Amino acid sequence: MGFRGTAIWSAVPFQGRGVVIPSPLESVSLSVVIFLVTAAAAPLLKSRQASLINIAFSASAIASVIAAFAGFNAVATGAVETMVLPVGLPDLPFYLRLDATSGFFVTVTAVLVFFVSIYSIGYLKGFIGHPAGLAGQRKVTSLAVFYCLFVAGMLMVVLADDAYFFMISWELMAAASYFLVVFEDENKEARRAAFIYLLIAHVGAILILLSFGVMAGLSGGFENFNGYTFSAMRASHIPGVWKAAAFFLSFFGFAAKAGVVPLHVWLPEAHPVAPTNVSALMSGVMLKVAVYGMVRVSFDLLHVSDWRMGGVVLVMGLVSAVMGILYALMQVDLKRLLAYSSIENVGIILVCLGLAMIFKSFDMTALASLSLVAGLYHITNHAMFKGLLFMGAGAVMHSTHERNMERMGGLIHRMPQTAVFFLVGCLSISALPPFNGFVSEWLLFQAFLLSPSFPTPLLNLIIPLGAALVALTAALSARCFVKVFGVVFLGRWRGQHDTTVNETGLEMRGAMGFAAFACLALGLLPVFFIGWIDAIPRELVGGRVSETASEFGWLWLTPVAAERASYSAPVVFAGILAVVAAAYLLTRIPRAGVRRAPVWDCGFEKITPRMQYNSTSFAMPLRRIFGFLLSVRETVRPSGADPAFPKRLTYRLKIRDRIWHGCYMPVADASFWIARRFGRLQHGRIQIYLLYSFATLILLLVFA
Amino acid sequence: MTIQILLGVNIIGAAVLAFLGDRRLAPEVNILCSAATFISSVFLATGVYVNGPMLSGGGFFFVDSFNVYLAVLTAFVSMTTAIFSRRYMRYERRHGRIGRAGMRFYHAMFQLFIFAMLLALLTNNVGVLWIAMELATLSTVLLVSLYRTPSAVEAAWKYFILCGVGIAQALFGTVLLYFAAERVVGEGTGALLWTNLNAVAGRLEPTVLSLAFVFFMVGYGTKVGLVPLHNWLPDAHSEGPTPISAVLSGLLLNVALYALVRCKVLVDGATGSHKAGYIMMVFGLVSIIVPAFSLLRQKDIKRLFAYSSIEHMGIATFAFGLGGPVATFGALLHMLVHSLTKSAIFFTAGHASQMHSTQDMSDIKGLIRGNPLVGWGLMFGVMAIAGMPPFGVFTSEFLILTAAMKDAPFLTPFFLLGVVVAFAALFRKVMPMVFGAVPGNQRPLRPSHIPVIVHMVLVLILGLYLPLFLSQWFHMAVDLLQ
Amino acid sequence: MENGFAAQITGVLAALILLTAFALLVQRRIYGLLHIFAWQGLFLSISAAVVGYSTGLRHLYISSALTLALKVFALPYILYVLIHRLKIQKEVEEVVNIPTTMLIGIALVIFSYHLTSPVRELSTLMTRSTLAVALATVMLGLLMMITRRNAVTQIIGFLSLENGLFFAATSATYGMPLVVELGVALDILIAAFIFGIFFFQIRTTFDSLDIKEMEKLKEED
Amino acid sequence: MTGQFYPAIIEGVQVATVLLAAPLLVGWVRALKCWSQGRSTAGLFQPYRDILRLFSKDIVLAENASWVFRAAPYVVFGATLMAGAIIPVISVKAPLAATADVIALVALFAIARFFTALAGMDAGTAFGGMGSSREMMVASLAEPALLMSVFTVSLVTRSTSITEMVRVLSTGPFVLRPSLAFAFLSFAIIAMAETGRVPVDNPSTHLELTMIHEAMILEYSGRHLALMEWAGMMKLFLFSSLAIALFFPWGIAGMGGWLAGTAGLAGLPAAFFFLALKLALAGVAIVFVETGLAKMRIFRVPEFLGTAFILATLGMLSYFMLE
Repeated sequence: MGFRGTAIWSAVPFQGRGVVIPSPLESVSLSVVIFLVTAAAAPLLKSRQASLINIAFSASAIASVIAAFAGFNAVATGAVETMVLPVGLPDLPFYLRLDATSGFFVTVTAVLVFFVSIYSIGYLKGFIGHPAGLAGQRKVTSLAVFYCLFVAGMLMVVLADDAYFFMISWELMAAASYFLVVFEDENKEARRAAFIYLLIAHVGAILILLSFGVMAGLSGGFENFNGYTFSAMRASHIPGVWKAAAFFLSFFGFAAKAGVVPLHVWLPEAHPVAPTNVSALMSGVMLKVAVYGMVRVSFDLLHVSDWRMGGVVLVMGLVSAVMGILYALMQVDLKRLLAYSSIENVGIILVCLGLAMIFKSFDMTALASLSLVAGLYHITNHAMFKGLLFMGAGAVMHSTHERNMERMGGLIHRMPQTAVFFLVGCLSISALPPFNGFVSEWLLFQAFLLSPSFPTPLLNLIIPLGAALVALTAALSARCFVKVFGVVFLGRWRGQHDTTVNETGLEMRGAMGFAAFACLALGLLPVFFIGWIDAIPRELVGGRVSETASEFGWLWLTPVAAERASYSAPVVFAGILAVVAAAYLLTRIPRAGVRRAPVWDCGFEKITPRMQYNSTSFAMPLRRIFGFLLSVRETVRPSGADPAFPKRLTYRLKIRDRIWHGCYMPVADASFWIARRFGRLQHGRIQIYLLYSFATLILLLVFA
Repeated sequence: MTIQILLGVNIIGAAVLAFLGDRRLAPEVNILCSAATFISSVFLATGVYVNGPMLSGGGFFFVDSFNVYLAVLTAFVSMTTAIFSRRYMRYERRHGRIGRAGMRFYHAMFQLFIFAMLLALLTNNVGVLWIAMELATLSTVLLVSLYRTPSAVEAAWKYFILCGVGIAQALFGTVLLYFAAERVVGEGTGALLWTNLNAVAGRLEPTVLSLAFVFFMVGYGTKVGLVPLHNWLPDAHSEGPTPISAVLSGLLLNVALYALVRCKVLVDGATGSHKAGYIMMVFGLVSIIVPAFSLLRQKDIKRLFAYSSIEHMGIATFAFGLGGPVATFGALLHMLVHSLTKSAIFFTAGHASQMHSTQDMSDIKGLIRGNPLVGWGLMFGVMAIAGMPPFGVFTSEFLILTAAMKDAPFLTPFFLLGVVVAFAALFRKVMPMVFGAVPGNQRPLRPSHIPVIVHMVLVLILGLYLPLFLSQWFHMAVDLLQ
Repeated sequence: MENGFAAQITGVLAALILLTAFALLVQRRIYGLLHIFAWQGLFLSISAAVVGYSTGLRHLYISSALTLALKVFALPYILYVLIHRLKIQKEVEEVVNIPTTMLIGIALVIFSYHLTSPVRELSTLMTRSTLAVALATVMLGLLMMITRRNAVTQIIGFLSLENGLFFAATSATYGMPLVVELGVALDILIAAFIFGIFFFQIRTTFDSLDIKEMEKLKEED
Repeated sequence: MTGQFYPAIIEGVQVATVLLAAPLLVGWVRALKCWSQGRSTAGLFQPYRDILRLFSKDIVLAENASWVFRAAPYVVFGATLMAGAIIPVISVKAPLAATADVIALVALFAIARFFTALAGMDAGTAFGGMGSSREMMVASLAEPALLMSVFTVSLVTRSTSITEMVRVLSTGPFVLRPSLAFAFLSFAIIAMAETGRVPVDNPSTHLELTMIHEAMILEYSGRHLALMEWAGMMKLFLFSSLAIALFFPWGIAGMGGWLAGTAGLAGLPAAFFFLALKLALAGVAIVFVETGLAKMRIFRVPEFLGTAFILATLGMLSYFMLE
């Protein structure tokens, strides 16, 4: 009952040089306040949409810069700051805490929000300036409001240090993103997607809440509200069974939000229908906030110490990774594809976390911190390249008004800069050096390979298999993004109508450029990054990677020891560049000419763009191979008098999510069945109702 | 003295309004009376806050932290409902759904109903409590059938019979309670006063009291709308005029639950066991699950929210049954926020059905575009009632669920099932109504803003910040109910 | 009059009340129901007076008088007038056939006896054994409401249920405090008034008082 | 004095070897094949002549080709050569070997493939797309199998750095390891697939519909084609060298073993000798397989590669279970 109505500001003074600089936590709070104020003020500019967009998103960009710097400092210093706000329940005010872990997530979130906010300025102008007809002119007020609330919610989740504030922020994030998903509300598909999203998010939230219930009940008891603070949970020792209960409740709760298979079904529905800047944020950072929850609960609050928990996380991660990328390969909707790919990447992150838990449970802190660092690295990377890819997809949609890849093609000629940025995204997500995706995957493989034999035979079987599946996932994702880039940007335009497709505006290109640059920088300078996040593994698993990682200077990444493994992205990059330059110059010497000619048509002279390989045909071999995992229905129906010489062929392909039909539809059907049964209880006859009341009375009298 | 004024205003108001009838200023007078009630209830609350629990009227009235907040809530919601009904009922009158007599009757009975509820809350006498509850039923029965449509008459008849029978059981329970108390306290009015009964609860005969509790449970449980005694509730809510649905859902259920909880405290004191709590938990759980599934099948907008009320009363009942400081705190808060939210929802639902001249949800569409206040009001109301933060309902459900996880972990899956199904059902039904383009059958309407906005803002505030006085009352009430 | 004798009289009256309760279950004709109901009220009134006399509690006389006025004269008369004016069918239809109803009724009586037996042990009042009868009357009233289809018969069932409650109040506890008694009486009066209005409303809306018409509001398809 | 330049010299020699010897290996394989089939050969040096001729030819670009198409040959060539600088072909003392371990090596090949596949799609023909699709299918199965098989070796050697793996394997006591046997079998299968040899692909086919790799580079001509072809030859050379390094490392210079113990330049001649010997044998093995097997139907390839994947995983499992 200590903090009745008064704020206690116990901020650690930041090392300011002379001038008073707000501490990181204060800065992040300031940024949250800016977001909230922007959200509140946005409706005032309702009638002036253009200035609304400029002001609201500039404010978001500024706020995110503040948050990013603060988060960066918090991670770099590794200091822990706390704050208590005088709101909430009187005995349970809002506790805020910024440590290295939350600082890291603040930074990742804020950086991507910064990019996306800049992008949004250009992107949303398309909504208001657009001639009615294609997308229709529409007000973006609600989008601006909920965008700011959404970001504020994410930052608050990361800052929260008690169960109540955490849940409020968590659901604020969910609710705001729900409204963003349903932004195009006249679209039935959008409503359906938003509904599924909100429902699964809410189920997840309740599971998390129950997990907090377990932890709070066992740490502080329910004689008062003190048990709800994270510090109480952190300090308490929870007995085995309850610990497992709390862990699994929270894990599945967060997994629902992170889009882990089989709780992923909302994700490929919600991402495509949301405005693209929102999908970029949802995919890029919202899923990471869910991962943050897992990290916070399992490493920090529960001190997970049973390898089986890590094993479950690992296996779920593997399943998500493989299923996610397989489904991604089958998609023709660009944003849906990216959404499935997010499922895959979350899977990889979970694999890292699962490994970290397993290592930690066997007290192998060095390896645990290596896997954790791999996971955190991948979180950052995925935020950057998935944000970039979504922004690129948005740019493409913005110009072509198409989501279906089967009607795109050859955009590299019309949108050259976007194509370059998108290519960088594709290279990064395909884990190709020297871009960032490769570094995290490399670290993960190191963690897998350096794993010594565990005392449990089961783990010894799972670990190699896991490595194999991660390798498969990486290869498939390269394939997937060859398809995306090839079909969308290369080849010739497949569209029905010949639209004038132009390069997008400066803001959008700028944002994509920033993100692409971030991808490259993260890929080239991993040592700095690992040094920066050094405090997190120390805080969570009690080990560190940075010392060995930077043993040979910034150029060489040696996570464990030089003789175990080393990787130098700058040298690889420079080497390839040098060879390319040399080859380019040397091959010029013979001075051979260049001329253009029609493509080789094999003697068939009526080649049309529709004969190009498209997304569906590109994915066909894999549909054959992995078809048993998916639910594929493929029919070819010839029409015409003679079946041997059909006039036209109708090809129909339907790929459905097995999990949706196997797990979700039965539940929905069962609910309606039960509802019908319950409905039958209510006959409408008053005698029956009286009988119920009579029977209840008798029953109670008999048993009570 | 405040209490007498508080109750007197309503009685006089009822008389004046019966006299005024359908005159021009009748709605304003109605608002005025309710506002006066509210102001005096605030005075009463301040008094209680400063001086602690008080007895008044020669021990006839008793105000403590448990009932004072409910009294203020009742007065407050009745005031906002009166404000809402000004525009709403005028619209109904203009469109010929009710006549002159109907208006006269509506206003008079509204005040009488508020009087009955305040009396039930403030009285110290178990018998008078019963009388007030019965009066509350009787005053609203004919309001439910105000439109005189066949379904309205049917709904009112069911309401009358089922609640009449239910409340009769409660009277039997009261008799049994008196029977037990008389032997300890002595004959006369004293044996029916809470204050006396609480003091001697430990000495009351346990067998009699557990028998009495069964009758209280069935009796007041019917009025709370607990499954399977709930069958009157959806009918009455959907067929009556919206202001009446709002106060039935927002206030009457609370008052009935209040009566039940008061009885439970006595029974717990006498038996020394947690049996009453278990009974309430079972009733609560069943009342969470069954209506949650029923929500899936609703077609009528007001019926939908009536079922949601049952569900929420189930949650509160469950929490009271669970006991323990956090759960009880949560239950008290839940009664407060549910009543604010649900009445706001009924306000918007009423306007929505006026805009489309139907209560059939499949014909209601495009509310946000058609009328942002109604649309967003309904949307946020549903979010709040479905338990999304940062609204107050979440706060209470948060406390209740976490406490349940500790004390009754094996019941939480059922709880969870109900809450999730209800959530899904509500959004499934509401999303097509609020979103989308404006349909052709929609008529423009000037909604009554203030009540909706005020309620939603309060619920929002309660989700983020619980005022000190309120939490102190809750803590005191929790101590009282332990 | 000594207590023993009063107790005997109360016992006899209790038996008569139980009998009338059964008679209400059995009776097919609507006027017959009214008569039986009036008789039940009369027994109730007498028993209140007897208890009042033997214990010297004055307010029981008031209760007794109220019962006499309301339940023996006013309510049967109002109902009679309504039935007459609304031209209600004279035969009563029941949902369950009468022998079955009787059997259930007897089971209920045994159940009530069983339930109240621990209470009876406790009681020192002379009327202690009547609590079982009161409870049985309440339950039989409820049973009657469940088994009848007509609005009027349901109301009679309801009123007989109230009689049982009143009997419990007077016999088990020597009457509730006066405020409560008066309040209850007032409520019953208002209720009677309301069901009067209802009969007219139902009649004008549905052209009959058969509550079969009123089964439209339901959840079943 | 000059000792500090040794590494640079070794690196230079190695890169030059990869560049220059790769066509020779291809020529050797082709010649062997002809001999085995009783045909007359074009000589061991025909690949050099091909490449040189292509360099001097004009380029015919597809109308629709973008810069991706034109950049791809250079990137492919660069990535492959970079790989050549990393694999210890003749010596483990090459300084660039530390820039990338075996995982990064696989990724370097992946870059080359990524760009080839993109280039295949750039022209906008059905063949190019088909080639890319098939190539990526093969790769997406081969790449994980490849990783698994090298992982087995790295589990044995407790390192992913190739030089370290070579050092451990060749200096340690000779132990018969079932895991390495599995890994080698798997590696062999994958190498066939990755380098586009029969039974997965036929490098000398002229029927578009059966092509995989060739279909992708169908539109290339002139120096672009030369670079692509050269990179392909280097790839064969490098996979052979990698197999040698991982499974038969004896004789590679610079690790102080009994064969080529000298650390400096002195060890190189012996290393060259051993390399030539082993590559010649590898060529014989390739020809044996290619003449003995027919090209598979495209949808049999997954089964073939699946076998490799299973073998590699078995190798890993057997490491944990048996060793």
